[in-house]
Amino acid sequence: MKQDKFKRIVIKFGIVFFIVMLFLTYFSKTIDNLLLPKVKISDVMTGSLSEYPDTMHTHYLLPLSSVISSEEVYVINTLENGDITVSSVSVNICGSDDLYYEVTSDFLFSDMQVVYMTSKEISDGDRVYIEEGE
Amino acid sequence: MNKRIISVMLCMLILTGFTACGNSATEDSGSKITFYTIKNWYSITEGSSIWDYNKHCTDSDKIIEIVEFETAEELKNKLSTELMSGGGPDLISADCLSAAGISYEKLIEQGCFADINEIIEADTSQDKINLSDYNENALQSGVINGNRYYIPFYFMPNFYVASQQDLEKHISADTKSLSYNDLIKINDKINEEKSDKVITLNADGYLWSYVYDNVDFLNKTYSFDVEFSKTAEKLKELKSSGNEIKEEIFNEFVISPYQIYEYCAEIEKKEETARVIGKPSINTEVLSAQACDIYFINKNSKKKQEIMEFIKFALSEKEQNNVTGAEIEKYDNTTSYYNGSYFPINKKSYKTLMNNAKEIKYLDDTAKISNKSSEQLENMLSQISDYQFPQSTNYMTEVGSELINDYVNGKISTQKFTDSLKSKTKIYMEE
Amino acid sequence: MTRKRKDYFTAFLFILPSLIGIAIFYIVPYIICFIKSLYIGQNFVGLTNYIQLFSNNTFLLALKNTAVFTVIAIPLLMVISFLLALFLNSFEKISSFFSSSFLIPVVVPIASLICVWQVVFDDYGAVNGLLNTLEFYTVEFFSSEFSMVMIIFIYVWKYCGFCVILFTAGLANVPKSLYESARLDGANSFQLVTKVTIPMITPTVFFVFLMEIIYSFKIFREVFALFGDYPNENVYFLQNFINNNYYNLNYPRLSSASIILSLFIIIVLLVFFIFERKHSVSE
Amino acid sequence: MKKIIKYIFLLLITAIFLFPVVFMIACSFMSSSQISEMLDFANGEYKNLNMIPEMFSLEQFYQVFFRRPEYLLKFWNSVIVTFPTVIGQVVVSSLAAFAFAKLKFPFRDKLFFAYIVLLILPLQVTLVPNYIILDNMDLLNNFLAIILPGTFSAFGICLLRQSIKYIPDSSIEAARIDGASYFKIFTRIILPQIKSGLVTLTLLCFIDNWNVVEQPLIYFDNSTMYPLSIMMSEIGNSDYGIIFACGVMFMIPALIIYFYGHRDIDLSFSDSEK
Repeated sequence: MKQDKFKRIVIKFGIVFFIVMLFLTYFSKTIDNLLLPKVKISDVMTGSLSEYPDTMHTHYLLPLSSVISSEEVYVINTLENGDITVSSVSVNICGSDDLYYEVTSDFLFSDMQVVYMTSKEISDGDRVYIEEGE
Repeated sequence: MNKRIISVMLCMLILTGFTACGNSATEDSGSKITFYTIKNWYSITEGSSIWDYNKHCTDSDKIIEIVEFETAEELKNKLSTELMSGGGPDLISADCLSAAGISYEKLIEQGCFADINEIIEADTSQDKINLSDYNENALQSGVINGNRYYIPFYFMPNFYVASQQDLEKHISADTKSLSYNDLIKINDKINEEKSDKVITLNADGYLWSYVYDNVDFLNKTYSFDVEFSKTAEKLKELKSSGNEIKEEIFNEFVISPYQIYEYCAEIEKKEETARVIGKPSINTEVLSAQACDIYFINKNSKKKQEIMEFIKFALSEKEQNNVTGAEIEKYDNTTSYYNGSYFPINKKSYKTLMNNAKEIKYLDDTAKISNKSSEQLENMLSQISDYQFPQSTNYMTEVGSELINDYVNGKISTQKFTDSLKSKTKIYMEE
Repeated sequence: MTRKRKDYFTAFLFILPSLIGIAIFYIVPYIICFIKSLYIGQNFVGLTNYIQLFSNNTFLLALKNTAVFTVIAIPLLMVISFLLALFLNSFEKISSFFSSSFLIPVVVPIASLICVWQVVFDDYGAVNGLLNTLEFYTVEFFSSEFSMVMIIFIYVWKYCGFCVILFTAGLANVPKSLYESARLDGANSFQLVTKVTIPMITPTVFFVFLMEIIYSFKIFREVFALFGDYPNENVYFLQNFINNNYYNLNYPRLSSASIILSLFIIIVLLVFFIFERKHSVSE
Repeated sequence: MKKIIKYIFLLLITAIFLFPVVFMIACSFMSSSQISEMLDFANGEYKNLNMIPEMFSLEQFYQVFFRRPEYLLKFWNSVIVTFPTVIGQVVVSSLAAFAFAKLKFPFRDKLFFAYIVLLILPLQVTLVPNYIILDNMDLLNNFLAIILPGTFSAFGICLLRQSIKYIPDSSIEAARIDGASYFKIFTRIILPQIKSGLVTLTLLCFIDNWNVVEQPLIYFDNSTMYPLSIMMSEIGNSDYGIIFACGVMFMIPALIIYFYGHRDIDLSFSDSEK
């Protein structure tokens, strides 16, 4: 009668709840990373395209696709709780060829990594998921 | 029906079997001295007495075995349960206790710690500790109702350094130590004159130390009288006006003689006379200092003599010279923390430290300290009679901090602030 | 073996598992605690701990507050849940949703409840907002005598559901015939309740009372969460005293205070046991 | 007319009881910024109990499930701690309660009185001695350190004794006459009749052990073994943003048991079999 039907529903709901929790425990990290924008990164290389580089400030070579809106680049930084976020750094371009831009910037350092390809629109301070491999 | 009961029993057994094989065997502590602390807490990091002792120790089973805990909460629970059930670590440091939120004055009251005098008498080795070659007043701070519970390794004087020109307008020349009212007077004058100077940047720290000074934890007295609430009200408004970076009158970050002389050299460079003065306190007649690097010995520890080796090492002239940087040739204020901090208890190294501090040059080897300032400091140091416990006990975190925050944010009135301070302190004291 | 002896043996067998467990985890600790309360450190001091305790006015304050809470909250909860049970009983057909919805408060986790109570009872909370619109002065629930009122409200709110269910069950056991006979000789509804219902449900009353005492010690999780270790003085309970001494590692004082607390309970229970024995119909 | 007033009064009372739960569930759908704004009391103006989220968002649940994986890990710690305790307590208590209620043996009432006193003892009393005992049994840092004391608590016995008492002695005597052993009586007659009492005990015992805080803090060393309830109290004073979502998730298992047996709970203490 009505009472038993209700009890059976509750038991089913209980079992489903525990299975969902098990599933979530197992997959929570992967789901979290799936939801994040996937980015590809490359290390910042110092160097210059022209033969006689001006030694006043260091020149960096960045992949063409990494420079967005003509003077902004996204750089990776990892917070202490392990989250990986991007922050925008302003650069001024002083030359380019078909592969690289030659830029100078006082916020850029050679041990940084720059984002050159992203699956979704990213803005300053967003969390991202770094995809390995070229 | 029976089947269900048996099946329930079975699954109980399986579960117990599954959990019982969990990792549990804590290996027995053997002969090493045990010491509990929080992960990379400064009392075990590079340059601390324990670190030096472990490096100095030749045979390996004499070193201090450090057990690190993830959070203060874990340390607190482990420490309190073990101490109460008669176990616990052999060596217990005061700052670990205050980090864990256990007030050591209550532990002392219950006799959890061993009396060091007894251990010294029982010590038969020839390099027995001779208490007379250490600063008597400082040692006296460790003696509580007749028992010596700790020997402080170092102390920090409660001094400020300021230029006489700033102070003479407000305070007479012969006041040895500031009172809270002096502080308020100076602050009011500064605001009137719109001068670009400010007492100190963390002005709301004074309310904390004022509340703390009004409570005497050992003989359980406290006085939150009408005078207290008047001063507390003014101290509340002491916030530094505006947030532009202003120059501080008082340099309060005073840990070693080198730092004091560095400040004096800076003042003397501006052709002003430097003045060393006691920090604001209730009883302005007495100059005080803070005993630091305090270690207690667990009463039920079976390794008391081994711990004495550690204490002898920490009090030895070589170690005290090394920590206080008594023999450094050049003072560099960026690395002052490692090769020149605290004042030593050991009389010999105290002498070498003070002489060395007089000789060497400051402000990147450009200025020597004037005799007038060095005599002034040495005279003040000799007058220190009250060596206090380090500031933080459980009282401030449990009772004081919440009330002060509400008071400073204006959530409660002064009357309510003093009343609840009185009632909560009464409960805390008599518990 | 005589049949009686065999009965004792089987009864003993039934009790055995719980007896062993209770012995290891409750009786032995209680004895250790009692022994420890006679010692300070390693030396036997006899009753000095207890004498010291009674001269310590924080302990007396705590005892007073606990007594005030027990004397007010437990009968109040008893009366409210009894009236609610009667009220529910007066409905002929009632969906079980209502009677069991009272049990929901027990299920709610404490951590989120604390936020709810803060929103309701804080100096700037909803209640004070209401009071202000009606021009009353704001009631400081967190730092005045009203904090006791607040705790009693939380206690009643949380455990009323369970007591109502116990009482409805007790009321259901009262045979209908008694009501008819009482109504026949002209008892109005009030006399009906006092003369018939109350005497019939004394065993339930005792059980509800027992449950209320057990739960009155569980309420302290909320008190700690709301007020912290050092509440203002009119809400400083014996549990706070014991807990703070636990953190001050003062085991002699902690154990002697707990022994006195358990004596306090034993006396109250004894009174009720005798009361129940005298009045109980069955048995 | 009188009937309507009664119903209104009933609705009012149910509202008072259900308000915190509903408020909590409503808040768990609010954005965490709205929550922290609601819970900060320094800005002076009075709080109203609006339950309508400005911006309905599952942000809190997203935070709880995907940004803090340790929440889920600790959920399973709680399950490991609570389920054996509840099963153990039901089994042990039903056996003992049957003996206390129906079987005659010397010192029965005195022993039961002792059980009740031990049950009401404040936790701090037994915490330190238990620590010593568990240390000797080498059970520290092991889930059993909480399961065993929980299983043998006297709470279940005193609850089930009450519901067993309502079973008429006649049925037991009858079974006794035709030679059934006490164990058979227990399993055949007693257990089916106190099914609702067992459900009530399961619910109450589950809630008690699901919210356990003090014991794990003392008996466990590493924090990876801590159950969910400790994390709940930590969340309480750290980030308010997800407190309500955590609360709702924390409550669901208990609600499942409650909804399963809420009809039984009503009958658990009465003998009339509806």
